[in-house]
Amino acid sequence: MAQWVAIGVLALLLLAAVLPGVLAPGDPLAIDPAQAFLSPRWGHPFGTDESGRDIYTRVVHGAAPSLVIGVAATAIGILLALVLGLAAALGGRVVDFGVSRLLEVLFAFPGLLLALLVITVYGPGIVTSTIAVGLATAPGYARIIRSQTRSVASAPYIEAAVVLGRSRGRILVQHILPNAVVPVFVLVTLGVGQAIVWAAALSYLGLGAEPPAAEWGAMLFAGKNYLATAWWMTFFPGLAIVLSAVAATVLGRALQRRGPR
Amino acid sequence: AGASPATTESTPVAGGTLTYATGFGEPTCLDPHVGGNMPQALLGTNVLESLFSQDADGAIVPWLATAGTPSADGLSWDITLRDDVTFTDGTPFDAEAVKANVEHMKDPATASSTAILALGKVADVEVVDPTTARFVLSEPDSALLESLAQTWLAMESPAGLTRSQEENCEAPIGTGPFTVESWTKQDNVTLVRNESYNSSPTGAAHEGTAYLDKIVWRFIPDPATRFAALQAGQVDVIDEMQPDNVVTATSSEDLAVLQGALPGASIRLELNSGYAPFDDERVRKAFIASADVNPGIESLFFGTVERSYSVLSTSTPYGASYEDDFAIDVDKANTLLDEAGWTTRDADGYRTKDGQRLTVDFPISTNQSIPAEQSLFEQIQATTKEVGFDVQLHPLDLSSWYASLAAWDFGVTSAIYTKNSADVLRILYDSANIQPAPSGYHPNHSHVDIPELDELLTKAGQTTDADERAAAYADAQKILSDGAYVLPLYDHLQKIGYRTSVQGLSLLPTLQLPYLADAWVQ
Amino acid sequence: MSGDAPLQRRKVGGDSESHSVVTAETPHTPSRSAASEAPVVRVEGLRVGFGTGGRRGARGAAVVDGVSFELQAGRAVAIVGESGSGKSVTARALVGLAGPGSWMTADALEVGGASVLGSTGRDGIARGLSAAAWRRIRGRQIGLVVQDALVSLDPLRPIGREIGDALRLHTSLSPVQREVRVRELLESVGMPDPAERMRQRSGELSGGLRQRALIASALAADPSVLIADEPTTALDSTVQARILEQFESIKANGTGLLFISHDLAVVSRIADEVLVMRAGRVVESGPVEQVLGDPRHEYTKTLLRAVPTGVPRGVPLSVRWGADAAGTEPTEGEPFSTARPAADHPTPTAHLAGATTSPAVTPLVEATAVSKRFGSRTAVDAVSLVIAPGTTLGLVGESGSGKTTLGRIILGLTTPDSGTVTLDGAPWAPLRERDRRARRPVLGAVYQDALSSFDPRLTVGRILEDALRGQDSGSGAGSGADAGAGSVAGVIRDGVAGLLHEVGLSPETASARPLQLSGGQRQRVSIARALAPRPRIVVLDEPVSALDVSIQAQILDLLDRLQRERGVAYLFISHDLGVVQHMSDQVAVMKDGRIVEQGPSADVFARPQHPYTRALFDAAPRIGPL
Amino acid sequence: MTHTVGNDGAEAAVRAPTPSLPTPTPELRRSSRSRGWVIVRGVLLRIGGGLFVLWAAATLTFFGLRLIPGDPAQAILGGPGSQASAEALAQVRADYGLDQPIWVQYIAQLGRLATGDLGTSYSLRSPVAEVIGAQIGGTLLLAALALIVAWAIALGLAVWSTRGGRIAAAVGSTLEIVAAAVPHFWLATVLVLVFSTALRWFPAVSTAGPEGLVLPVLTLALPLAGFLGQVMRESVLDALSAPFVLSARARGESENGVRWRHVLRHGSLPGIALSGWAFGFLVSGAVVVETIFARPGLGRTLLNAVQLRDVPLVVGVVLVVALGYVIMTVATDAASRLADPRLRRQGVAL
Ligand SMILES: Nc1ncnc2c1ncn2[C@@H]1O[C@H](COP(=O)(O)OP(=O)(O)OP(=O)(O)O)[C@@H](O)[C@H]1O
Ligand SMILES: Nc1ncnc2c1ncn2[C@@H]1O[C@H](COP(=O)(O)OP(=O)(O)OP(=O)(O)O)[C@@H](O)[C@H]1O
Ligand SMILES: [Mg+2]
Ligand SMILES: [Mg+2]
Repeated sequence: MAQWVAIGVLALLLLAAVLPGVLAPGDPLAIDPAQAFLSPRWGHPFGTDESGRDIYTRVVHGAAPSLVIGVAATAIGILLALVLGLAAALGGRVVDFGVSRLLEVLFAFPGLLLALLVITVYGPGIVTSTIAVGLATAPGYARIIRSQTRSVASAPYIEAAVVLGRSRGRILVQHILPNAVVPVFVLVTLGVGQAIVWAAALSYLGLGAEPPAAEWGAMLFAGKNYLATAWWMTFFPGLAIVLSAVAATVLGRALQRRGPR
Repeated sequence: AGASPATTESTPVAGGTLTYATGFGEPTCLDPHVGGNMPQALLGTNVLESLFSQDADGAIVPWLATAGTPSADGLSWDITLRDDVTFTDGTPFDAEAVKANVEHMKDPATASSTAILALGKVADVEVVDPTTARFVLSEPDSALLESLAQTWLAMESPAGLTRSQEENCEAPIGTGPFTVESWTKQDNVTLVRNESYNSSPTGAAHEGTAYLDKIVWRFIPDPATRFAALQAGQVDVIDEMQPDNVVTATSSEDLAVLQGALPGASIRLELNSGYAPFDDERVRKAFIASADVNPGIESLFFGTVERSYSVLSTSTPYGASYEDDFAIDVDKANTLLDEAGWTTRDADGYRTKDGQRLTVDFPISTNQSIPAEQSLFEQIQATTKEVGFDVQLHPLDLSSWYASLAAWDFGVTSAIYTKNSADVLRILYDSANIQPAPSGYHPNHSHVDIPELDELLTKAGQTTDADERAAAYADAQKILSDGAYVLPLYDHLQKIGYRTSVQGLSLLPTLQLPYLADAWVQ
Repeated sequence: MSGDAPLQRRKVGGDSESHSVVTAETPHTPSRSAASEAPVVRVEGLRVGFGTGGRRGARGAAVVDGVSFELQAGRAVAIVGESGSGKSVTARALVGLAGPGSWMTADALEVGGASVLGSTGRDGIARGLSAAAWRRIRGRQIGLVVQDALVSLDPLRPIGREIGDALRLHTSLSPVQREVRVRELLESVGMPDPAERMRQRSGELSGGLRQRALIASALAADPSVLIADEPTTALDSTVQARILEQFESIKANGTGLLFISHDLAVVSRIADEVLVMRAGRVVESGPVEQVLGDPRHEYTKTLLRAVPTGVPRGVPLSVRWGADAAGTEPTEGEPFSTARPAADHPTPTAHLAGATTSPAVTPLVEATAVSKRFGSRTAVDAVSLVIAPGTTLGLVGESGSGKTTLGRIILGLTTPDSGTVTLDGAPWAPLRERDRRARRPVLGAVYQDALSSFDPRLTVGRILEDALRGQDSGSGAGSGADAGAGSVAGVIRDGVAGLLHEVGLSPETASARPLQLSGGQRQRVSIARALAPRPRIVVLDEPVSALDVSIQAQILDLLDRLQRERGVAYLFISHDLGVVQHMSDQVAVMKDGRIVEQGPSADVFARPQHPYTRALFDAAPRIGPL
Repeated sequence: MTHTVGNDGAEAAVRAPTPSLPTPTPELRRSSRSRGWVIVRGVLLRIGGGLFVLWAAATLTFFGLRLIPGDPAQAILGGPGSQASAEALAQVRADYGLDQPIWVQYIAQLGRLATGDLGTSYSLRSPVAEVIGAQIGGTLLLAALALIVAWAIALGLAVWSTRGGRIAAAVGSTLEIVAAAVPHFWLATVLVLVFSTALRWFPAVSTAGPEGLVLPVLTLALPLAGFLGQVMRESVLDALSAPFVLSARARGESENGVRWRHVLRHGSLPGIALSGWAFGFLVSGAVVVETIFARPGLGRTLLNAVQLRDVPLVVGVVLVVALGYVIMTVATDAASRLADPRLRRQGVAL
């Protein structure tokens, strides 16, 4: 049940990201100062913001950047983690030691601090915050991949393959990688939701997308100043973030439960 | 009138604690000689006192000094001092003290930036007698007394100044109504009443010691939180109010708002005329003719500010408005751009020339521009897009913002400059200030380089003849307006919200800073 | 608890005739006032099922279907039957713990003379007692030693506390008194160093000690009935023997014992009466001598025949289920061994080499003084052995004696610290894996845990294809019976079908994943995979210990047949003496990493020389009076 | 294996023991000498590893901050807006050794750090150690309270929702997932709006009294509780279906007894293991929470210091945080071993 709702939400999200015009034909950047700060009503279901832009339209159009950030950050994180995790798990003791120490160090940097440093070095913006989030999440994934790969590499069926006379390379390609990496796709699903939240946090600190981009975190950032008078400016983008993160998590968990044990 | 004291119906009562929450940030040093920024001035105003003050019209009035008289050639000023004032550490206030303060400000080790600039023409201070200090100038300075009225040039105990800078930063010693009791970093500074206070500025509601026992000066950077704290009664006074909160507060029984326009430059956009594309006057004019800000100012500020057409704040004398130069005219803008050679448009509707897009980089200091202002910039971005400008907004932290200004890496920006005289024009638009200070900062962001303007500003700064000065400033502002270097937006307002339980709150006119010696809590 | 209950021969199983199958709904039994002594447990027409019949809340089919028996004080009733026949559910139902979502009906269910059925709902389902009432029965009147002894103690709590819990719940002893009592209890179940052990957690104890602790906790509140669910299954034979002694003394103390096992030999030693269960029903019941000595029901006979102990080499253990066996279906619906010769009167079949291997034949595998240490512990200590082509070497020994390690050395998975292994006369270990690879097809392996030896992503078909593909194209095509497809892929596909056929699996199995197969089916796939490269020797590490007797019998027969048909040699590792005796030409007995005795199977079993071997054989239970 | 994954914290859940078959080891008592050596070696490895982490963190931060555009000398002179004179800048550069090659500065910095001298903050002009000393208390209090509250909520939710049937389970898991997905900043603003502005129950900014802690602690604790709850619930479920629970029930243990004596411990194991990761999560959260609630603390100090390019302060805070992380992982590891004897016998690497 829950996962179908989640799939529904994600499908809607995807539609909004790919064809925002279908759900919201308006221009997310069109200002109309005379229509500023309208509470939700007919014609503006989510209300309008300080420049009279329609929040519903902006939330719909915000799906694309948020999703792209989420997916790209997760992809960066996972790719980096794959390299590190696989190297550590399969590269022998020295490599494992080195990579494990590196991960240890990265872990000692709280995620936000790592992201902050990256952003201060390379300047704020969507690209940097995406990379920052990707970097910040990589160590976590890397550890999971490492332990996953190690447990796969020591699984009895690997020995069975050795007994059948398979070469190292063939075992790696045929058994270890697929079994170690496939569960990573579950991680991706779970990670996207978190990455969206992280990126929003950076935007919220004013370090993410540049205005007036219709990006959820940036909308929250703008809206927080009008919290007392225009709650809808923060509520709806916030809801979109929470909903997509929840949907991704629910789906990820469902996949995880279904996946091979 | 900037200094409208809050309603004073009931009789003042002594005692009590007032909690003030500032959004300006936490000073790194409480001694305003060091560096010299708004947070220091804000807090310093209640601890330290200046030689002069100003009245609501900007006229100089006595404070620790009783009078200031220039020599005929304008190259020296005799400042006479009160003889009955002592610093809170018991050191008497006299001409020696004034000399020590000026030396402290000018000492490179102090690393002053604001005070040292204001004292740029002061060569030396001579002690004529204990109550007379003579300021010897290198060239005439008509704004000397205004400069001395600023909190950044406030008087501190010479004994205190001989302490290490660290100690002096912790708790500067002045003559003011309160003294610094303690400073918990990132949380609050606690001020307690100076029981022997006797030097209220002219225009104060009462003489003698302050009513409040204690002030807790808190730092709450987030405006929404700050206002929530005010609403919840956790704090009594807040500054840097958001426009929508001003509206909420005004309509609330428990809350009230005190406003005043900060002196100096108005909030304005400065067009970087030194580099493309704004090195072309036609492009600047097209930008100004298409940047429609009035509807935004109305809606974003909820009627709390008025559109300004002057580079100078309304609380600063000699401001001149040239409203016609800023009329919106899209056709004119298009024509101008066509003339300037920006004839083609790309797929996104932006104008191009030689394959280059008409891009205008707009670094925004998130520390200096309040959110409503940033929204207004977004609206400028949207309206100028119609004629083909691609304005790119870059919200930056203070360091990055300064860095991009220093590199001239911007088309337009908005900077605050608070100074209590029209001399601010010289600082902002004299060609000398295109050259950066050693730190890389150049106040002349518009890159205005007009010898005629430099001359006018120098003249205005030196003459003691008021009419001559007014004329010079008017001409100077006309030049700026004609050349479309600046787009004035509105006055930089000091917006103080307070609970109605607080009485007697006022703004000291010099820099429109809250003055708490007259305040009491019910 | 009265320990003086007269031993009373009573037929268990209610009204059901011993030769017939209990019908689904036992007719209402007239009260049997004849019973002179009230039984401590009386069960009549017990049916238990789980609410998983598809839709939510729907009632699923009964997994225990009309079970009836009585248990007297000081007596032991055993329930035997294959895995999944409902033994554990029956036991748990007696304490109201059949499982979440279960339902229960019964004509009578009495503990200590009082009904525990509670009120019965309109649907006929017993509501059971209130939670509080159950708690007075559990532990106090019925002690339950649940299955999976190894994980039935909380690993985070000292066993002393776990045992003390029963005292805390059912007695008013002070904590200090409880501690004293716990020590006594541990002592009484033969726990060494009870004072020290009671402070240890289950992870620090061996399986046998854990089992004892569990028994102590079940006995703590001095219940009149002790239910022991497979209490010896996970233990090796010497430990098992000690635990069984324990139960005997418990019984002698007057406690009624309900003993559950699938091991008939164990049962014959401990039980007075036996219930044979199959698919939730009691198919036969009665005194142990009668049921095991003179079984009436086909199923019981099959079970007995499946026990390998004492069955000579080459005699098939399993028979195909005859359609005549009333109310039964073929096991797992497998087309079992259609190719088999008449199975009802099996005769020993000659083996290729048999026990008469002449030393002239070059040994297939020869290990010379191999040793392997792990840290400070020597797992294999200067072991030498020889396996001749086409013969089976059985390797027995208690847990931890190094059997698996030795097997892995021979497989080339573990490098010996010293000593050498030759394969086919050529050096094999130690050697670099790269140099070994080409000769890998000579060796196959079948593991105890078949499931984890398969890549979980692959289907059976893929697994076998992969195993076939290892060799030169074409030559791996199974028995080659119906070869003829042109392409390599076709050959391999045929090869897969051939392999499946050979191990008695239907061709459809190829599309299944190992996870979807039963334990027996998995083991067959595992064997098929081992055979695919046409090995000349297969190392079998406990290949049947995870299976129940009937399936075990089928697998053993299969292995036997393949050996005859293909002439492969086996290194057969097991801790089950009966299995080893049945399978081996030669036997080696391991203890603490050394081979203490080695020789032809018949000799060793008939005249064990080494005292350890003798102890091992003595400890092994055999079916009683047979 | 069923790996509980879901976020960067889930890795710890992987390490968390599942209540499954521990293989019985026949030999249980090792010689005490080798055991002693193992412990000493473990401690040495840990200390070495910890030092390495600190060194690497300092190095990364040092060079990282040097990549940032902006002149440290300016930062020292009161920020980039200061119109400091050329002499003042030169003076400062010489004073702070900023005119030296970068690796000389690096060595010097390391040397100072090695002697425990964290240097002087550029922006606050007081010793970094002092600044951190003044700020750390608030953050630690906040983090510790948040951790405790998160634990209580997570465990309570896990135990409650595995008891009350399907609906409770669905509600429980939904709450956990939503809590874990709610960003701190949004939660904080919503909490302030509801509990401070509207209901006026709790103050919006920190106060001296305990009431000022309620909202910040909740803001930090709720998302954490969501994460912890997800893992804890899995292990509660695992424990509930474990044979030892059946065994306990068969002993006559009540439902409450089963939960208190058995399930709760198993449920809390992954929580303990995750607490090291939670530390990082809380520090990240503290940056946001301290800013919003105007609480003094390390998080806010750090944010300001990064923005002001205050290298010594940033390095100092990073080191303290890294040290906290190292201590936290050692502590949670020890706590895990204490709570779960199964871990004691397996040598778990640092
Ligand atoms: N909690 C449960 N929910 C659903 N079905 C169950 C449950 N417990 C047992 N069953 C089913 O009931 C049947 C009988 O199981 P039971 O555990 O009594 O078998 P058993 O005879 O003890 O087997 P084994 O020898 O393997 O222990 C099996 O088909 C099993 O799948
Ligand atoms: N990889 C390993 N690392 C450390 N010790 C090991 C390893 N493999 C086996 N051992 C130890 O070597 C000894 C022999 O183990 P082995 O598995 O060969 O025994 P076994 O006879 O097969 O026992 P079982 O009947 O329980 O399977 C045991 O004490 C075991 O703990
Ligand atoms: Mg069972
Ligand atoms: Mg073994």
